[in-house]
Amino acid sequence: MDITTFTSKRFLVPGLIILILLVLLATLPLYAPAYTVILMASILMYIVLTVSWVIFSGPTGYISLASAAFFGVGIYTAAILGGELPLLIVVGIGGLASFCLALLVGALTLRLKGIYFAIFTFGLVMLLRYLVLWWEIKYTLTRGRFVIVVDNNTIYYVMLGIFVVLLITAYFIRRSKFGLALQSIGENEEAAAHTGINVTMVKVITFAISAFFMGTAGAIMATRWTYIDPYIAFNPLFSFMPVLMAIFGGMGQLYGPVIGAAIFSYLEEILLTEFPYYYMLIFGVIMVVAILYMPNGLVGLIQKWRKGDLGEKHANT
Amino acid sequence: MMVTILDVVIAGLLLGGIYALIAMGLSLQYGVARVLNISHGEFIMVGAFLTWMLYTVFGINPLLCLVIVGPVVFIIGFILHKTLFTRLRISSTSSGAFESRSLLATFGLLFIIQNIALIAWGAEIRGYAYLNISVNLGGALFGANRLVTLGFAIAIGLAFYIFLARTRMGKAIRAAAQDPATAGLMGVNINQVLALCFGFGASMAGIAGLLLSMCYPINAAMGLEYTIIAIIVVVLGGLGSIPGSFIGGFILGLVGSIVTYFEPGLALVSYYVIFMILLLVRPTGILGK
Amino acid sequence: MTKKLIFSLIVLTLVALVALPLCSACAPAAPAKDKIVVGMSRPLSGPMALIGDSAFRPVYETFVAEVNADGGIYVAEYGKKLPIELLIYDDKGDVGTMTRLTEKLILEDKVDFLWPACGTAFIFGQAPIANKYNYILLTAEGGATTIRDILPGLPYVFVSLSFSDWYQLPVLADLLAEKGARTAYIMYIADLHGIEYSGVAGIEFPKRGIEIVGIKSVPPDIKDLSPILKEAKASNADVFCAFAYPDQILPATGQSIEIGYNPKVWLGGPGVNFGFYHAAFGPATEGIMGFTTFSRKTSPTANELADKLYAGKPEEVQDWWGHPLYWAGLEFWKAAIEEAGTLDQAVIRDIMATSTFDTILGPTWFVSGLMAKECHTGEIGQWQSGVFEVVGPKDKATAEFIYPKPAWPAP
Amino acid sequence: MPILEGEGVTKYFGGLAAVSNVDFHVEQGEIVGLIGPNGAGKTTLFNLISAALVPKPGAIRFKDENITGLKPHKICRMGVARTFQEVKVFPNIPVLENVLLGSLFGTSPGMSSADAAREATELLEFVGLSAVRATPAKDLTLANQKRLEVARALATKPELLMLDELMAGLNPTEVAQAMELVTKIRDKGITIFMIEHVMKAIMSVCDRIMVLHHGEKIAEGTPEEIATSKTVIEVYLGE
Repeated sequence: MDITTFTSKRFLVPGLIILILLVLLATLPLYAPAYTVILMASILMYIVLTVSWVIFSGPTGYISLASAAFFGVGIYTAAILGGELPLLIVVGIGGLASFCLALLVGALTLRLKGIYFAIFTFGLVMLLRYLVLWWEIKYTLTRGRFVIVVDNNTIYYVMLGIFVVLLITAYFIRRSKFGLALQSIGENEEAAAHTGINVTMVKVITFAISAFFMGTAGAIMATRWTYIDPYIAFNPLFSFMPVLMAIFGGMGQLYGPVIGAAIFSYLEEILLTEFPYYYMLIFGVIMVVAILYMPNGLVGLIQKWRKGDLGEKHANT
Repeated sequence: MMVTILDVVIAGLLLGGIYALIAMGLSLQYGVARVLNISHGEFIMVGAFLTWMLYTVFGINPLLCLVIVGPVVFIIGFILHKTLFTRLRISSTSSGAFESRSLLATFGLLFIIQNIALIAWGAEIRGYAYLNISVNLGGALFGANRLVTLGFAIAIGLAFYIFLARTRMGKAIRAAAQDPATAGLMGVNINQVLALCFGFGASMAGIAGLLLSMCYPINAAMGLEYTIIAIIVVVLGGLGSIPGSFIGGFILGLVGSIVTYFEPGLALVSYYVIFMILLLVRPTGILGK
Repeated sequence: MTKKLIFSLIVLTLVALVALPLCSACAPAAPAKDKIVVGMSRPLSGPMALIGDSAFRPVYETFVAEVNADGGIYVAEYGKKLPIELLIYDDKGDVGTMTRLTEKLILEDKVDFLWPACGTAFIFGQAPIANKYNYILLTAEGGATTIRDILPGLPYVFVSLSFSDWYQLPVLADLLAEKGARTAYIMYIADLHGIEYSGVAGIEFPKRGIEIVGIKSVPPDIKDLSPILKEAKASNADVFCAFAYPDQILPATGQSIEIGYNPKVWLGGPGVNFGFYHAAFGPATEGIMGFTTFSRKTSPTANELADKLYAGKPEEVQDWWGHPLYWAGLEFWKAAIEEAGTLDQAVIRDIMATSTFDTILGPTWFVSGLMAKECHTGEIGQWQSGVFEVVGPKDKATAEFIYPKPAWPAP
Repeated sequence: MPILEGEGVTKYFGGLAAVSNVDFHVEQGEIVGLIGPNGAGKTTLFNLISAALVPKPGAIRFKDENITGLKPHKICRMGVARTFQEVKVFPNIPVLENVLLGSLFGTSPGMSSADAAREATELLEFVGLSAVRATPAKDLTLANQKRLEVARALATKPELLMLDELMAGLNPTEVAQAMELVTKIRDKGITIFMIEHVMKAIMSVCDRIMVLHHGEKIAEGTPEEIATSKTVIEVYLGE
């Protein structure tokens, strides 16, 4: 096989498939029932959270549990500014606010290693939750806010837009020297620093980029929830879910977290509606079994199956 | 004024004792078995519900329940480690991989145990009155149940500390905590030791639940809240250190009690502020290496 | 080649994701009506489960069983009785999930009616959605002054629960003033419920000459309340109010006993009104006050309902404040459907907004979306010899208000 | 003119001085060896120079510029590269990309990726790793991982290369190859500062040798001088 056909095949076929998928997704509100659009927006939200999480935590190995904090900052931005500014600007500000918070937190905490970093970032979520609660009670004399209601299709398209921009960003980070630097930091931070990589800057910037997308997702999702308060906005669930989904999908490839989040959130929807009384039980059992038998997530499973497939072919020739 | 200070300090110490109790089991499980057990609070919940059931249905004195709750929860933990975590440990390529996989597995356990409890005991909030009589400590009044809790926390901590320091099994556990591979080479049955440790951790959680149920209402979903407190205390005090759990617990309890006295709205904020500052200043906890 | 495989797998997954709900939506249209499907998104798991469960099993399940045992609700349009079928989803106590599942019930399952989610914040989230699709929403566990302000914009939303100035605290203030209480200390949870109750008390108490000598908010999740109780004790106020939820009311009670804090009035809510409160503290509950709707002595129908809901069940399931109101709301809803003779939401809504029906409470009607306060058969309750008696308002009382509260029993 | 200079460099760990008041200098184009018994503070000194640690007190100058307290990546970009006593390659990254990282982020971070790739390929050839360019670094033998580290360090285009026990754990053939590599690097005009335990190697390639003992510099001189120095012999025999 010569190189040109190889490259053209390599890029053309997946490119075409991605294009078809995008067109399918972009036209979803035209052919799908209204609820499918709502469900897809929610699934996309989980995908966005998971892929954003993987941008930073995947290559560096720093397990961040701050997702809910960035998501929540986006939610509060929408609640405060929702009525005052155009939707897209609100979404952008939500992202920027999270971005700034991540710069600050990142600069402070990225020297923490392993479990300490994870717990610190989780502490951030809880700190914000109680701080905002205290602030609201003490100074605004209320708790919680109504958020402007936005048409479901608009929410879907904004979420889809965030998803596409995020995937492109994630793809280019992965392919760029920046991505290589990130990976080297995850493999050996000291050596990376001595190879001329400004590890602090690379980490903090990536952390902030990842937070940006979480913030935008929060800002748009808040408009679907119509009413929010600190407990709703800073819900630790949104810190844990991206981690679970990413590991379920496998982080070796970009598509891992995407299908991980998609399948995970769809599974959750089915369990919540079909087996409401046993949702947690079944979900828990699936999680334990998946961890036991799929150590590298869905990606690992696919690669294993692929290897087996290839091995067979070699044996035949 | 003196009584107020005494009040606040004793309240903080009593609260700290409960926190230490909650944290010890987790500290052991993470410090030795390297399982950051997110379902830790679920074991506390199980212990609390068992006690509630034994007391309200069979009329067994909650403190006597210790001899039932402790072993029962120990067995659950031991079996879980033997079946689930040992398998995970063996099939993981690195200790880092094991840590993240076992963390996820405990997440699954949280879901499973909580749902079973919901089915078995219902979602209602439960409570019973036991030993809530007041005791006068130098002018400050406190519930006897809280003092009993603190006493038990210290007794259990001491007993376990001595067990670790003095017995053969304790030494094996400490060796396993330091370096499982070498300990394995030295003839320690590492799987057995880790499973025992996990079981002890679970059992401590169960006993913590027993004591908590005497002071606070319980419900099937209460676990995660206690897990979070336990994690904070463990990180404050240093992973895997029993005295650390007490120091962490007392710090948190005192800070909570003092801040609650001035501005209750900031009590929880203060927990996280003190925790995050400490983590930045001493990333390995107060007694950590 | 391998890449292609992976991508086709992704495609399959995504297509499946898109197509699966599509298929379920394409299911053949339901045949002629033979049942009324009611959809609910409830916190069956998670931290909210305890609140959701306390109303769900006793009230909704009993109501559905009773109606169906009778053949169902008679709808003239179909010329027959239609049984109720419940379609329940678990929102795991997450507002985001609840809003999504509510739209699923409406859009995909096309349920005939929506019954409410659980909790004030959840009702706030759900009400605009239900109203958007013109679905009647008769809320139950939750509702507060905040929702009253937005009700004019939500014609499909009805609120059955009584609350602070509707009409509990004015009644409470009257009772206290009459007995000569002069001072009050208020502890409230840092959420809408607490803010609202402490705010209303701040208006109603001084109006009747009761001075508020101390007020503290506590965040949820704080269970060691002894510092606040000690401060309350030091303030020597006649009245102690704890406007919080059961998970704080229970420890607040226990800790009051521990530190020997025995004010002339100890009032807490919601929490005191539940059977599990009495189950937990037994004789120590004597004289403790809370919010209520009725007791067995209110009327024969009240007694009948109590039998229906609680006979043969553990004491824990009782809720003397909420249950009668939720039940009355359901009866009202059923009566409105039968009156309308159709399942058309708009028609039923108009009937609900303008008609009076007999319920467990007696004649019941709604005033601009709120159940009229005249329908309430009680506002303030007090535990007396193991019964949560109605002590206010006086014309609806089932027992004399005991003031001051007796001492805590000796251990 | 010395390319690297240290003045009164000191580092305490707790109450213990790991490096104590050490003055040193490395001249342009030299190969300087650093020897001493285990725990003498050699690696600590390297860490102080490459900024993994900050000396207190003391000053270190590179090309007459004070570099004390700078971040490691800054020092690397100024032209000081190093390898590690315990190999620190990026285990799951292919060999070529390991080197590429050095080219991309070293002294000339603006380099286009095509140029960087070409340079990395050349360096792999230079150290003799062309055949395994696509293998993840963790699958290489120890000797090859060490060469990879050298290639990665060279990719940052340093003027000073610090080698921390390059030959430890290698067999005699590999040691000979490594010695040859060191000379080849010097021939490119790169100054070398190396810690080494393999005496044969250090004696034959170094122009000058420094001896550390208990964190203090106890001797300095040509290989011949060191080999005959009484103090040095005492230290080594006394061990």
